[in-house]
Amino acid sequence: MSAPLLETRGLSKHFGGVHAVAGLDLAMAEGEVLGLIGPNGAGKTTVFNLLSGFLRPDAGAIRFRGGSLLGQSPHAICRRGLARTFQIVRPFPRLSVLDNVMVGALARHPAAPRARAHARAIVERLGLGAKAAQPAAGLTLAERKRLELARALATEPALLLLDEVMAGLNATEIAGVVALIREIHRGGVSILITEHNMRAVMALSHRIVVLNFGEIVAEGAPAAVANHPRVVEAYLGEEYVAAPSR
Amino acid sequence: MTSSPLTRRTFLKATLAGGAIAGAPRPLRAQPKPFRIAAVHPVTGPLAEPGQACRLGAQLAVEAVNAGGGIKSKGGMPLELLLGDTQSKPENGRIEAERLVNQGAQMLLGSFDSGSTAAMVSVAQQKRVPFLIDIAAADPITANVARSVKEGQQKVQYVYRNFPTGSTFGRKAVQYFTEIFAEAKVTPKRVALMHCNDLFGVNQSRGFLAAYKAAKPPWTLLEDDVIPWPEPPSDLSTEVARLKALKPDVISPITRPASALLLLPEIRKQRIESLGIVGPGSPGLYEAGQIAALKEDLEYVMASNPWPNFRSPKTQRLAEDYQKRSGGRLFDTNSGYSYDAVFVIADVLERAAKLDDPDAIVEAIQKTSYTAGLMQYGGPVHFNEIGDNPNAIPTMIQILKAKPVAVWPKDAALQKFVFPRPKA
Amino acid sequence: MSLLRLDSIEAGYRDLVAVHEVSLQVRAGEVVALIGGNGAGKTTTLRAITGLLPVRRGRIELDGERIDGRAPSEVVARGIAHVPEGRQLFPTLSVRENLELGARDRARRADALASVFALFPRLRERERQLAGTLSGGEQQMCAIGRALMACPRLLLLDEPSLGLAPVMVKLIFETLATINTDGTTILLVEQNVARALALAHRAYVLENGRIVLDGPRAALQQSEHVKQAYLGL
Amino acid sequence: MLFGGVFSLMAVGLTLIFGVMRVVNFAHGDMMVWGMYLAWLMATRGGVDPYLGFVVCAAALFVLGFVVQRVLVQRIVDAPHEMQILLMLGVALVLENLALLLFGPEPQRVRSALAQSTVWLGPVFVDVARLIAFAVAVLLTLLLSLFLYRTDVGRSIRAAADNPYGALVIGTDVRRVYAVAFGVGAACVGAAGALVAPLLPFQPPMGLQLSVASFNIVIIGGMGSLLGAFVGGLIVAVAESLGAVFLKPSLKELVSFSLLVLILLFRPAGIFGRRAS
Amino acid sequence: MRRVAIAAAVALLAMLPLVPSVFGSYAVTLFTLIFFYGFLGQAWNIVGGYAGQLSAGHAAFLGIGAYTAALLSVERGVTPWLGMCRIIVSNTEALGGAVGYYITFTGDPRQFQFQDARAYYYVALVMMLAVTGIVAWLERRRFGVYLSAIREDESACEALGVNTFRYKMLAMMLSSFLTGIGGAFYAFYLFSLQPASVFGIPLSVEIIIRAIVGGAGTVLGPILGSFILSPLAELARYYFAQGGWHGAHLVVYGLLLIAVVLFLPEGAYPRLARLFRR
Repeated sequence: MSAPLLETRGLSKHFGGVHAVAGLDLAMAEGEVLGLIGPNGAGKTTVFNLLSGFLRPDAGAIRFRGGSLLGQSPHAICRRGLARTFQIVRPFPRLSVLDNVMVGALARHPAAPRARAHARAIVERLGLGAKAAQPAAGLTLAERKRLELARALATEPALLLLDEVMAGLNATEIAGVVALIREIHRGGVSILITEHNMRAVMALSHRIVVLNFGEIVAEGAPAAVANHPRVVEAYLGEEYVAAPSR
Repeated sequence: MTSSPLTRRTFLKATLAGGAIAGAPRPLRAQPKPFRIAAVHPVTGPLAEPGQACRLGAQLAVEAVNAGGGIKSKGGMPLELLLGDTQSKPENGRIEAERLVNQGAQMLLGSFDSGSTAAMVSVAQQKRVPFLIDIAAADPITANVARSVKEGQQKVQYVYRNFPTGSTFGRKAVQYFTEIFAEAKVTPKRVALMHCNDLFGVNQSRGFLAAYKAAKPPWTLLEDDVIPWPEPPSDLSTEVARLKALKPDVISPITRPASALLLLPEIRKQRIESLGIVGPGSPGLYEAGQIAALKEDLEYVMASNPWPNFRSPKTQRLAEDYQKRSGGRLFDTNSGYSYDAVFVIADVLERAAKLDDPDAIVEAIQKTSYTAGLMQYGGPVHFNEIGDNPNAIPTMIQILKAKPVAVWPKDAALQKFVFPRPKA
Repeated sequence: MSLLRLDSIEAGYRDLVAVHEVSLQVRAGEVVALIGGNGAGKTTTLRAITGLLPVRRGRIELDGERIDGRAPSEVVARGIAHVPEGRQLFPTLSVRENLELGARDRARRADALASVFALFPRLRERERQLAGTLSGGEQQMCAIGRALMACPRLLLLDEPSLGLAPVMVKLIFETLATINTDGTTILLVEQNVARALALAHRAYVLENGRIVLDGPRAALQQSEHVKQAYLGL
Repeated sequence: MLFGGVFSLMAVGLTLIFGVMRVVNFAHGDMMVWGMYLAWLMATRGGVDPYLGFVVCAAALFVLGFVVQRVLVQRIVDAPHEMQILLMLGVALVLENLALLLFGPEPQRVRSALAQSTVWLGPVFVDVARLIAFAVAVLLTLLLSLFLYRTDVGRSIRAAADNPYGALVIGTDVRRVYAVAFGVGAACVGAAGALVAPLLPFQPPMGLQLSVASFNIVIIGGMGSLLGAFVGGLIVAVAESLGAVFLKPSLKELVSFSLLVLILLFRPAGIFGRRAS
Repeated sequence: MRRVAIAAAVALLAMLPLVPSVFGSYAVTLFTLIFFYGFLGQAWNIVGGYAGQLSAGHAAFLGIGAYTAALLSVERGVTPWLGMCRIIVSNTEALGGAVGYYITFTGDPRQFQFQDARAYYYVALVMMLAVTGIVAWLERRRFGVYLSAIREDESACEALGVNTFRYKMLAMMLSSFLTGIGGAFYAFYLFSLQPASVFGIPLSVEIIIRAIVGGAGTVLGPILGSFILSPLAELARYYFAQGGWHGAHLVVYGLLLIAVVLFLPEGAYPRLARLFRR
């Protein structure tokens, strides 16, 4: 196997006395879809914040495309090709949908007209074309989730971190997002996804890492992980619950 | 307290009436059209107090001129004041001057603080409207215009000032200090200068220091230990403690009314022994309200200020009138100089060949030699090549038995000064 | 007669109509569940009942008395207590202060507090602790306790299981059953459909702001539509 | 240093209003000036010593604050932040110039028999008036915290400050709570005004300066934190007098300004502030 | 329609150059100050409106600009035209001791002084239009989009590759630079400079309230605000400043300000834009 796309070694972060992430070793190959699951408070969002530069790890290393991400600011990490979405969607409410996506596009296309054209293409591709000129504040939750995806995608990432993009969506909407993620993956983007909707994450991921109390408790192919006793214990058989964490 | 709300109401009524008289056209007899003067003063904002005094002074003067038959050489033409408010902000000096000129003002009068006065200068020069500065001390206001006329950039100077300049203040104060100390047969070795750290206080203290350096008098100013305070202050105890450490023979403060209310009681409380308090000239040390509030703390305090000539019965009569109309305020520097300015304008108009030509008015201004002023002058009001009145000078006044009294120079004195201050 | 009756109400935010012609009834002593996906209008319906959102059309009656158009303070005074989504506690106030703020009636406050502590012994242990420092489950207890302090006739609950560990969800739902047995009527909004249906006597299914299905618990548990859309089966 | 108590009281009023309504009361200083003038009116017309009269001043300012909130601020609670600032600036302008119209421009000072005397405490002598002002201000701040922590209304105010939506949901009449909170904040600054009226000469235009001083303290102490405002007031007063002793007196104001800049650089949420999450 | 609104505004602006030939010099002065405040409001708008960073210390930049231009001119004979371009280089050493400068009135255009007050009118107009043009241009460019996004959500911006610190800094620099230019104009229009008036908080307030009344973060907001508030101030002064009721006109102005806020709680421009959209 060639050098991994993303690799963490001994990644640790604690808040006060709580070890949110404890010595995490994670590796992802180019083109992979990796599912990161675990019960609430397992440390998934902290991992995302560490990878994307919003938090500084207490210890450990992060390497991405052969270079270290330690000490890099979020915007620099984004420019290196690692984009993320937020669990609680954060659109720019008073900006139009197109301008929202354009903020992402400008990272690759400094000239406004080109960025706008690029943003428009992505908006169309994600099915938000009809709403392009509307302020983002007026979108439904499902549309906001798509917008969140569109913005991240517009930065043309090599790796996309998706934080609970399906939380709060109904079955039809979830199906739509799953299809969309598949399509994005086909376009050559590697994906790291956390999700409470087991069916979706099992269906999407090539490999799954289960996190509990900041540590990896299981790792492997979706089917194998689903039957792992420690995973069943952690989830208490609540696999059909689509409740988002807080 | 003299200005309780009740008398305030009468004051308001009085000024309102004054405004109406001065402001309304008078259709009574077949009089000629009134000559309109724009009177711009800071009647709101931080400088509202002196600004309102200036306005009332000017209003009383206009009433007096009109009651005396107006401008006789122009068929009894009355004067009319158009009132402007700078709100203590320079840019309003300009826009108010413009507005009033637009409403028909043919001359400008104003405006107490040097910033808005300078802003009015541009209106005067650009629109050719003669401007008599009643109060504003900064030297460059007139000097800069005079220079540009001299260098040929401007044809005519439209700006004149009947008020002591900053440098005059300093020079005269040092002179009076020297004379009074000589008369009292003392030579203080430690005169401590204190001042409010605003534009006025800084300029005033600089003028005083410069004049001291130039005059080299026998007494000694503690030049390296000048004590400033932020204006308005919330507490002067540390400043006064520093003063006490200097062991001053004479305390020489440059105050504003608000800071004087803090400074003098603090000096008493900290029990600083000195020959007396003699200021180089500032407000806060003589006003009726200040005397009422400070009482014995202000007794024997001296300050070198422009001052009305109370030996003249005319001044006394007007001062009484002013006190009634203002709800108990004293006729002093601000009301007095604005009052005189209107009379100087009346004198100018009397002599001007014609009134529809600003240059003719300017010509008359330049030939002024007016002697009937209510203020204490060093000679007739006239204007030198810079446009200033060299005879506009301060007088040393002292609070004696809760009344401000002129005590120096000798020919202006109503009483002999008391210095050193008697021990309580 | 029903305790609460919604008669084709319409409510929403600015340009957006979130619920259309929703009609439902809650009889005294019942537990009624309102289920549906996110954005279906469940929270909006609850907010409209409490007066937190204006009702644009239709009417809401409590015990035959019209309550739409009234301020939340009046609605609460009439006997409806609302446990909002996300708990909405006062994080820098103590647990006890949070609870006491829920009381409408000073005279009955001590009794109410005692019964809430009896229901949630955990809250008594944490009485002096700041609400912001509680765990998620404890916060949910505190929020329910705060609502019970008003001694309501009708308790509205918005997603009480949200973000809680399964053990805690179980505990909360057991307590809700007790509360109902003690005589408080409950209208429950819940995404954890299985749990909700296990507790409720009847349920309404809301989709895109409209009621699409309603009936007794058993009927909905058997419904193919519900199974597919919400139970993940 | 002894001004610290009054500084604290003034800042506590501001931080209370901000903490509850997220409205920056730009008319705070002008409300204080009105407190001073009311004390002056009572002293000159009724012979009431300001150390008693402050109660009336506080009550009057409570009404003013209550009305301002009910009639004006309540209408634009949902408008952008800057519009609220604008509104309060309008209120400040009206208050300042009404004072000018009614009371005239001269600096005033209330004479209290107490303001004249001093006592010696060891090596330093202390103004009795300042000592009283300090003591009363600290007492009032304590009373305020008793009010906020021990009464139902006070608890509602803290609850609404903590989570307005939560307060609404449990049936609190949030509008009334807001008006009471604004009133209490105004009452604090009114009392502060009355307490310093014998110490500090006042004029109508002083309001802005006092507002800015309050903002500095509140930012240093932490926006919305009562303890922060209280301690901030003391810190600023101490820093200013220390600055005056060790630096040129003219730099006194620079001291609190530098303190502000330092705080903004190193603890942007203030000493006792919590970062907004 | 947004376009209609802009077209109407442009048409109105196009008429402005004609003002001096139609109206008297009072109107010219009034408009000059409206333009001046429109200019400063627009400069503030970049940081305060678009980037959402409320900056009350703006007057400090105006002050530094004005002082530098004046000092260069008064003490070194450097033309303010040049001074305007190098304002950003502040002369702190000279500033420290400065307590008020008075500028010699020369009427020499090379000294940025004009015998004819109309010249200031055109300079102020051009300044206002130029800065508005710059802002309108930037609004559709990367810079403008980034600033608006920063106002809405800073950390979301970071996640999308925006160096928020850098753009806030750039906005601040541009805004300060423009404000400094305003300062130079101020000094040579009013012929004097004093720290108390130039550096004061009241001036910051004057600048900011206009932009807010018009609508912060919109292209035409600051100008609209200036056109609304300056005439209101003049009206209040015209009708209420005579007679003995000192301060009555400011009470009235304060009440007008309150009324404006209550009736236009989002600012004038958004309301106007909606009117046109209907």
